[in-house]
Amino acid sequence: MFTKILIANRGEIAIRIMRACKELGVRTVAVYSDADQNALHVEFADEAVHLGASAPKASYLNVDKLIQAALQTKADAIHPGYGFLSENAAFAAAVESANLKFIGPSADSIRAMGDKAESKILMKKAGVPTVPGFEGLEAEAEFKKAAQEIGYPVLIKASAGGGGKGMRVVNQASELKEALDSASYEALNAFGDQRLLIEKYIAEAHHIEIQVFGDEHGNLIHLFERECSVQRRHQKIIEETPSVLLTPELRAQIGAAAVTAAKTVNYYNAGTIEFIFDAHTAQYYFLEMNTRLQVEHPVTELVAGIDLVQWQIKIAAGEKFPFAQADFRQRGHAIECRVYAEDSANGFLPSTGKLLQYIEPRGLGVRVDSGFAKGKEVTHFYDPLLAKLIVSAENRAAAIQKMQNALKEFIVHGVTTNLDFMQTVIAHADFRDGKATTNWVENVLLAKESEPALEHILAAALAELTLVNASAVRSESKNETDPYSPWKTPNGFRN
Amino acid sequence: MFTKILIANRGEIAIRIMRACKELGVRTVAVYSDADQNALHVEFADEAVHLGASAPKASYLNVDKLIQAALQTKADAIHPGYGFLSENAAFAAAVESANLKFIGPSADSIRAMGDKAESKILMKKAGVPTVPGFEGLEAEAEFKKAAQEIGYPVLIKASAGGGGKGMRVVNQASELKEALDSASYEALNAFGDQRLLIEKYIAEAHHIEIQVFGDEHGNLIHLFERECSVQRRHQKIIEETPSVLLTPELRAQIGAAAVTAAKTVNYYNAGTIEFIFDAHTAQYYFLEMNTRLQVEHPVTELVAGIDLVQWQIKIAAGEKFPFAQADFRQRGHAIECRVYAEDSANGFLPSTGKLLQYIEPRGLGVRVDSGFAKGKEVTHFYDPLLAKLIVSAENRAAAIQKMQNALKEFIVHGVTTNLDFMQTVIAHADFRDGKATTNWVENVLLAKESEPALEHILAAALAELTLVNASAVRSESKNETDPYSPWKTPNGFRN
Amino acid sequence: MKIIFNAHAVEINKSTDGYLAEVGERRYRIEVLSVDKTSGRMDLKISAVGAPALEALVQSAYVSADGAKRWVTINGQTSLLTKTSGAKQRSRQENAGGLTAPMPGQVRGVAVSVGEAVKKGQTLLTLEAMKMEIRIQAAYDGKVKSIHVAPGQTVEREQNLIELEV
Amino acid sequence: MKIIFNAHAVEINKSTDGYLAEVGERRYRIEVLSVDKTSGRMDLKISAVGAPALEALVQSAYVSADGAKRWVTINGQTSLLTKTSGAKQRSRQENAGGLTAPMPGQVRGVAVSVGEAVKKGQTLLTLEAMKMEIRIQAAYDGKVKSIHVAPGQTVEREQNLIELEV
Repeated sequence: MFTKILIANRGEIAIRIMRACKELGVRTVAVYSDADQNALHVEFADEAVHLGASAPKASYLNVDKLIQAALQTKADAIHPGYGFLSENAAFAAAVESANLKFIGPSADSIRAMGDKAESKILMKKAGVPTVPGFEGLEAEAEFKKAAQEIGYPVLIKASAGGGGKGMRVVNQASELKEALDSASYEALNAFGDQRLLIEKYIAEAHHIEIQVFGDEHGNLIHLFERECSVQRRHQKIIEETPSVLLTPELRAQIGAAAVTAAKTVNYYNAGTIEFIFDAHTAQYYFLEMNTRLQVEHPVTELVAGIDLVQWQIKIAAGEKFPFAQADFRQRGHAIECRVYAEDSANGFLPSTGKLLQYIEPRGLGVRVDSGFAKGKEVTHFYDPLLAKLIVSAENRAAAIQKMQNALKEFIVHGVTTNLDFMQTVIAHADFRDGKATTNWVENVLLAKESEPALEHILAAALAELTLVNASAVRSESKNETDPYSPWKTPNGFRN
Repeated sequence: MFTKILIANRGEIAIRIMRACKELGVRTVAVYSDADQNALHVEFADEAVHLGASAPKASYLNVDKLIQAALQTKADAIHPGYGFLSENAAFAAAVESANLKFIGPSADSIRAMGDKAESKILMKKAGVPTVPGFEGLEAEAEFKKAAQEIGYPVLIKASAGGGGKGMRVVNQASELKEALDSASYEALNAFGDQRLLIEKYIAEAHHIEIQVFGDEHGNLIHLFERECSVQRRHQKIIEETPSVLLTPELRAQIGAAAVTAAKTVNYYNAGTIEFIFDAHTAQYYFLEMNTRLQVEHPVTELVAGIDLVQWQIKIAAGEKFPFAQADFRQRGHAIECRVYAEDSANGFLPSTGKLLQYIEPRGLGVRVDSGFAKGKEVTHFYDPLLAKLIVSAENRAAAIQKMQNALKEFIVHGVTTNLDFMQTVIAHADFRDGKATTNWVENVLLAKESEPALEHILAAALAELTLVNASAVRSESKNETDPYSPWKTPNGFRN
Repeated sequence: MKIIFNAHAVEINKSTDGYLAEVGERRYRIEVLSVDKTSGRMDLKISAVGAPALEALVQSAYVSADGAKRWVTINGQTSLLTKTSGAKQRSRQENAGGLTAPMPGQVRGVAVSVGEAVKKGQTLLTLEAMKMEIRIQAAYDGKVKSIHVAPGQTVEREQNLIELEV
Repeated sequence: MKIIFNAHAVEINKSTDGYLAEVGERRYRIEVLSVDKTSGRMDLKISAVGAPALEALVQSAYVSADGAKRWVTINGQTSLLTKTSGAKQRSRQENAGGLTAPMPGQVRGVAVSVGEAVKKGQTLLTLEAMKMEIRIQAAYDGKVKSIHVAPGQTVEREQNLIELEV
């Protein structure tokens, strides 16, 4: 086992990984940027190294500084978390070159799955279902012919892409040229690579993904599915497992396809095969592989009964994964809501500020993976994810009810969050019926700015008298020791 | 389903039950004594009724006031929790007489299992193994003859007893008379009933209990064992499941014995059959039945995958329990530590005070069922239980490691707790090896008062400069808005 | 005591058995069960004066203050109110055309200069926050009157970025 | 600045790169990485002066104050320290004989009266707290000199209950 691991990430996932380290008796090194000097993940680590300025390029994306920090603190491994450099093959290779262990798959696996077009070709060869379409086309005429063969509507996608950039839905031939031009321009700008691929557009698509896990000794199994169809701005906000769309037979089939996909690139450690699922035809198509731990890994942990992060570390340290496919079965139902600092009624735009209040829900089956606490600052430099609220219960109905209560119990003041919005989503008949497709939020559920309720106005008014301007109370208590606060001086001082 | 439930209890269990109610869409009524006016369970409820003075007799044990409170708030059921009136057959009967539903077994079941001697006779008849011994003896000579037959050492126990009162270990015939005299005197004082029973004394005893659960339609199954051998003052402090002492065959046997025991008294709702387990002979003996939810029910919930309190409520509302024995299997390992406000180094005597700091551990597999929060007062009127820290993991070793970390993360200032002591227990080789018997803590592990470590003294000294007496900072910040606290006036004001 | 939040004026005063509040023509009785300054939590019973007495449930309100801002959460619903002097608030509509920042963030680039003629829909500058890029576009044909920000600069939500004139 | 906790005197002063503390004949350098008054948390690096430089790990200390009492938790170990003037503390041993309360609680009953002769081991009064009953017994043969509490009264830990004289 490692003696010390550097976590090349921030926020909730850095803390999640550090907990796993502590439980394995491994010491932890945090890294931080200027903006994160007082961040929770820095407090949580055994030691912390400052990387640089707040912009990711100067800190969390700076390969040299990260490796330097690991060497300097005598760490023997680096866990990349998700995002940032987690799917960067060059980073994985650089880590290994520095005689450090990269906690994740091999650089070759990352590279093989990193390109949408190339990975799709690989999967076709391996017999994994892919969306009907073509890769490697260049001329407009080629695309036109392909589109006709596939049948409209078609989807144009950046080969190197992600996050919806360079992606266009084309409904008829007359729209094709403009779509190709603008998509390749956007792809070039975003990824430095203008290659495009074309495929059938699946309108009522569900996003279903399979967690795979393997060791470096050739063992690899899947840990069932996650349904992640509830998205906004092409980003997941709610994930769950099991999916109501899968029968046991379909689950076994798609699971086997995921294992095949992963084995094709000699995959080890934690990974996820994403599929597009067409609920009308019950067809599934390989979309891409995420060659890292996913944000939504907790729902799998709760339903499959495994600590994925601990196993990531153990596998990286050379241990065998001792389980066979038959050792796992799904128990109960788990749902994750991503608590974002964003204004759902204002186009889901980010919200920043200091957390004036932060109270997490608790109780049986309620898990909060959080990167923040009261008094911490949410800045505009990074992802708006404050925390992940994950619930598990005996079945889906009970999990929905538990999530509804937990969302209500979660109190965040100082930034606008999507906590209210997610209550609406969770309570919606479409969600309950498993009908939410990947464009459902933006098509059906756009939140509107609402007038504050009467009791909110009354409570605020009352607070002026009881909390803010209670001058009699204030002068009375002025020289008393405050019984609730450990220290008499105002808070917020930092040495 | 009920529309409103009154919870006739306080602290963590009241909140645990209220969460279950909220998840079932049932409204909740808290009750409270003078001392509990600001208690967390009062804040957590939809409404709250004041019962009376702080002494339990005037409040939480006052049958009339409780039923009056339920009628007045139009509740349709009462959940008794554990302790207080939960195993009081007269209370259960009075609740039903008032046309309210008692969420628990029938008054008859409670009565039948309430007397140690009578329940033992019942169990013998039903073929459930009991400790070799005799009930219903009166004359000293009868006891003497019985003791010879059983073989010394023997145990004298109050028939109506509990909590170690009226209990004596007798090693030889010459000690018998004095033991009988003092035990019957103590039993008379404590329970108003001087009857005694005599049985074989099992020196190296483990406490293993089986959770049973049934509905009012005749379905009843068990949900596996809990090992609760780590005790002090005859009170459990650590419970876990599975027990390392049971083989699958033994588990099935003892589970079946528990189901037989419960069915003998037509049991429904949640109940627990306690057994004495002799690790040398692998023999198990019926000890008593707890006709209520147990403090340690969470470990069963985590390993069996069931919400016992929700099912208690659903069963009481008339629902069928839809599961068969084969539907459940144990997954992983769970451990509970009872966090008590007590001084382990001072004979485990209670500690009281206001909670100056209270930070709970978090993370995957960490559950805290708590009755307290920062600023709340721990009074001498009730049980010293602050919270239950429950962890679950893939196996026992991982659960122990997780508990060790969670205990370290749990910070309580203002009262002395057993958090430090439990770290010693959990780390002890005897505990790791499953060798802790019911008298292990008092025989092996008595905590000693230790000198504060150097870094504690240095940190306290430093705090005088940075936190307490940082006068420069204080005056500087005097007129600033405190960025961490929502209001400018001192805390602690109550309207 | 008169307090105005957003456009809502509340007259609130202590009464014998709690507080009496007036909003518009309606009056409400508020019973305060507890106030906890540590958490900013108040347990309240609110009932309309004159209305038949309902079974008043306790509502737990969490309130946080930050300058004139008030964050209020009741039963899982959170509102952000702004305490005002009562003068008519500048409506967000008046700033349509995207000339103020729709989110806090950093100015990535400024694509125009003062005096430059711009077309409706033309990108004037780009903002970035939390991995999101937003283009601030001209709402009408016109000329850049002034530019208030520079690339790299951090801006607050609704901060003025650029002024156009027709 | 000299501070005394229990029987431990600490001389602590700000130095150029943190703080310098003296306990007995040993000296320690303390680097303060952060102080958070909300939680009473300090992140520290402590190293012995003169000792070879170790790989100093950050220790997180939570400190709470209540009058002269200081609660300190570091790495899951909690100490209760009492800030004193430095005068020799009254040892708990001096009160052996059970004449002070071993725990906070309520006086259940007083079994003796002033002037009464008592035997060693005789129960003088009973205390109750959190479902526990404790009997306060005479540590030696003697006479009740004074009784400071009455049944029903709440007492603090180490509060005087009864005085005996030989």
